[in-house]
Amino acid sequence: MNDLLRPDATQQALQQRVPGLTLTIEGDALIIPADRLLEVGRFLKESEPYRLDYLSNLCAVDFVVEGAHLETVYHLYSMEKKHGPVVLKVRVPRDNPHQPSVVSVWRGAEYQEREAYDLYGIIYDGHPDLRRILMWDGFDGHPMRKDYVQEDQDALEERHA
Amino acid sequence: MHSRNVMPEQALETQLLELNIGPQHPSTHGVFRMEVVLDGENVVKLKPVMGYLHRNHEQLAEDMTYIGSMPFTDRLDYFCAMTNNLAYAIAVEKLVGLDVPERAQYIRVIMSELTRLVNHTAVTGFLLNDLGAFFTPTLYAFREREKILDLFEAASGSRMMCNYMRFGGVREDLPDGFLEGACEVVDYYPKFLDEFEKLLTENEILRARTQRVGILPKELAVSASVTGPMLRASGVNYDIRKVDRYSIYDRFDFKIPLGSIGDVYDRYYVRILEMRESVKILDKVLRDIPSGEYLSPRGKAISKAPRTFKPPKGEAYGRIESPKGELGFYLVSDGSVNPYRYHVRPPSFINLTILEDMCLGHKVADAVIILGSVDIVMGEVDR
Amino acid sequence: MIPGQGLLKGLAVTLTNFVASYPWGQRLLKLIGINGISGMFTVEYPEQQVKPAERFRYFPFLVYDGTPDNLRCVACKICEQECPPQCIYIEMEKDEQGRPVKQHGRTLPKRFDIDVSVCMSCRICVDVCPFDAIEMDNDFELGAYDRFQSLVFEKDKLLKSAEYFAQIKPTEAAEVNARLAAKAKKTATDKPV
Amino acid sequence: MDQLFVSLKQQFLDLSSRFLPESLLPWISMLISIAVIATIAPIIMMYFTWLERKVIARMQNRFGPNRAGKFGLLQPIADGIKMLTKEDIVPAGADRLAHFLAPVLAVIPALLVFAVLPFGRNMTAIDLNIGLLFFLAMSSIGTFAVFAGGWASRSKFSLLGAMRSVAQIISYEVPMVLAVVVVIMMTGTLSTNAIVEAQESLRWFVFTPWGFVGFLLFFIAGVAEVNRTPFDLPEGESEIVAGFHTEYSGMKFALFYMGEFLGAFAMAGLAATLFLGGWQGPLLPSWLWFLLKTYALVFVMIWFRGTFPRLRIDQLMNFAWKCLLPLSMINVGVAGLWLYLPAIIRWPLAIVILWTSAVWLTRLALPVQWERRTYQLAE
Repeated sequence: MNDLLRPDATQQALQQRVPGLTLTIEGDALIIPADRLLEVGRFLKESEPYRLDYLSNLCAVDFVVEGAHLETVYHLYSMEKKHGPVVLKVRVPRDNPHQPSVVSVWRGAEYQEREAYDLYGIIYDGHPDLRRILMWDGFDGHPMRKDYVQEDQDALEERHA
Repeated sequence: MHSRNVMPEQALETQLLELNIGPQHPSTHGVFRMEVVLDGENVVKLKPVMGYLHRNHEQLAEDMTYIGSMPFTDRLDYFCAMTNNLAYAIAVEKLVGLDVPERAQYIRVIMSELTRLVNHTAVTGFLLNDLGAFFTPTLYAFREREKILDLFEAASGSRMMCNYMRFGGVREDLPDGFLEGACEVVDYYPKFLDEFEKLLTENEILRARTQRVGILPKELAVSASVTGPMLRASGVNYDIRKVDRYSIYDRFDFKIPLGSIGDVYDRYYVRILEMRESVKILDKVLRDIPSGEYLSPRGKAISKAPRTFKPPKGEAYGRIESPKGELGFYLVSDGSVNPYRYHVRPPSFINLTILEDMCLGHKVADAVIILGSVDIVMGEVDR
Repeated sequence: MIPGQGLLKGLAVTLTNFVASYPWGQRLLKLIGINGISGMFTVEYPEQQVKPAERFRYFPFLVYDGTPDNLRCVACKICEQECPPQCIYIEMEKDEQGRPVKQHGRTLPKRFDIDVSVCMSCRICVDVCPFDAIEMDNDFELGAYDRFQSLVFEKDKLLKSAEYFAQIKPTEAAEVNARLAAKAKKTATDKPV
Repeated sequence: MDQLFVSLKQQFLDLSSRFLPESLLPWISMLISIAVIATIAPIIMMYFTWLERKVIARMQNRFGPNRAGKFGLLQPIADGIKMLTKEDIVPAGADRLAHFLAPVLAVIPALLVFAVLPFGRNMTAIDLNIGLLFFLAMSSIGTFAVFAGGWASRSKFSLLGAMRSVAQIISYEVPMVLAVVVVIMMTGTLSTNAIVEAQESLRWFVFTPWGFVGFLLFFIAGVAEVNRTPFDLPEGESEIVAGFHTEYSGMKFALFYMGEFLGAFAMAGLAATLFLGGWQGPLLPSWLWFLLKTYALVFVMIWFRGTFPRLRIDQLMNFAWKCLLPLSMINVGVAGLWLYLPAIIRWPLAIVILWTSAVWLTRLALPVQWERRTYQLAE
């Protein structure tokens, strides 16, 4: 990872260039306030030293212990500069998981956001077509959330029960 | 976004035809469905529907030890079990900071390049099936694939569900005679490719069907996170083997073939050229492979007792260039024996994002071959 | 440029493969200097059989030494715990008081079932077994008409001798035997203390 | 040997004339012909399928059917039994009558065209003086069956297949008929038998420039007419499942199949008759020559299927209207010139005209194929 993309360097650059933004660093990731995500995304995609034009991975994580929240993780790379990653995280509360969609910045988020919505129930505002993608339409609940109760079907155990 | 004029001028009032291509259809490569709206034979709308093979792989992994998920990664993209194993192993190694012995690195490169050959020949064969060729290219491809699968069987004990990589190396050392067998296969491979190309590349019907069909512009490809041969067919020079230089790919001299237009023909031909480059890598790696450990002592301990393996709290994203594109594993560890979060970044799933953009304005028959050229495997798309 | 040149080339490829599929065709092609066309590739399965690779793995079995009651398994349940698709079911042999019964100086399973329609042949049970008691078989002709009667292998069906193991997987068996011998020696030397 | 079947029939007729009045004999003769054709046709169809599976398998390094009987020779019979015993499914909402009639309609014209095929010397069932016209008329009736079947199934895939089929068959009819015109110009007759007789002692039409081009045009258009690869769009299995016969099962499906394979066989037979000298040939008996030539063309059809991908509907149309049709018209013109020019001039002239027009027309009809691509090998 080059110096430019180190979390602290990115944090400083972002705080200078995007007015009124405060970021925290956690590990290698930058925590972005949900309402500033699009600004940050556009800046990272378009500004010259970064040019992070490629959203490699978008996924959601459900944290239930210590400050329960849902988190969306973005791994950004640049195909033009061939560098990366810059890791962004957006945290939303579990009971009202709304955050902006980044489809307008990176088209590649379209299906990945649909998947995160389907499995975790995070609602990405501004997504062109936010429907379930892997589970069927009438499915109830979001199966990857930690509090989702799984059905337990172990054929062998049942036979021996 | 859609450059083509999708509605032709109409003198008569006509009705649009809604058609479900799939989930049971010969050319949807498994249980995949395309909801298509047709004007005559022209596609005016196309919505992919998936999830028929969904088994919540990611959640299964959360209830399992780290090693326990390894055989399940085989079943993601069941054509490329070896690269799936490799991507997962690399992600875990990144999470924990494990070293991989020299010989194991070489074995990993051998296996991933052989997998690339397997995948690219097979997908080219299937593409030709979608084009209406009656199985001849597919079976020629399968003939060669079979020889490589025999090698996989010799090394790992299974032809497709290899479960071969381990954290810190590979599960077993290469058996006697493997390198000789591999050399034989690799030496013959260019001859096979010549035959294959003679059958296909200049074929006028193939050219008429594939050229200027399903064009994916460079900008859209980058923005839509398209990866793999599809991206390179659109002319973007991005290959993770070169960019990340994971494993020991920086030691080999190979080129990245790039297309110019990004249509189905380019995707077909980029794959052929990629196979030729893979053969070059294999030539070298089979000659240079050193002797030594195939699995680090730590790795051996992990395989022997999976429940002693508790990665420290943290997260890691490991990615490789699988034959279909960027295959990534995102792992979050909470310090227990099970991963807290285990996410797969499936290349063929994300490559489907722009399926509609490529198909609009073309005929139904084109939609089928465009889908074929995306190279999807439902095990990976639906997980 | 001949119209249809590419088509003619393709036709030539299929025709050479057609001719090469006959023995006389192979000779003919050699005569006119075309080599390396593979010809027939099919293995006619029930009559001809490809010998599986030595490491070929299908379903697991339990190894015993000498007589079937002398099995290596001690019902420690590690494999049951580690099996990714959870297809192993083990119960330890216990007496009325619930104490483990010992035979040949070790505990033994009362039940050992493997649901082979769930098993995915990953070989993790073999990797984790500390006693080398479970190994992979390579018998794959197991077609059956019912699910639970024929495809849940119970202990009796799983028991196979160490000789059988040595016969199907000579290299691996030699390694295992060496390891066991070393272990036995170690316990033998440890015991007097 | 040559007249084996003819004399067999004659002897049978002689035998029956002892018991039956003279006036019935022509009817009996006809009945014999019908019976023979009706028996031979299914056998031809069955072994066509067998041959196709064997040949394609061999092209793909496989054995093909080899379990039922020696070389799998009983396979078609097993298939036949399978087809007969399968459940006959009619989709809900289908037009039952049309759904039932379509397969029948597919087979009958395919059988009828056999009446005018000259299988050997004196072996034409009816030597109609408009035999060729009859053949072309009958073979295009098959379109009705395809369309009726596709429409009656009430399935979208079937309907798409049916629409494609109608468009395709009507388009390819035109160049096919025009390709035949040259033969009629040279022989001045529509009788298939007379056409064969005109090609005596190796003066097969295919050995002339116009005949060669006519043969290619006729064969290509014929392949399209009988829906075979690379023109098998009406049933293009990778796109529209099975096209017009998606919703057919059991015997009805088998009848469609039969109609198609008989059509293909008849088309090969007619191409052999018109351009390859029919039953003419040295040494071997005439019917064997006919079968040899026909099966050679059948082999080519199978070979195509083993090699080629399929065209797209618009390319198919382009190819018919922009390439085959003008070329066949030019060919008619060339044939006209041929009749009036001395031999020294007409050979080079015909070759030059036909060659240049063929090259240019294919270039116009399929413009993309000439595009050259460069691939960068980047670091």
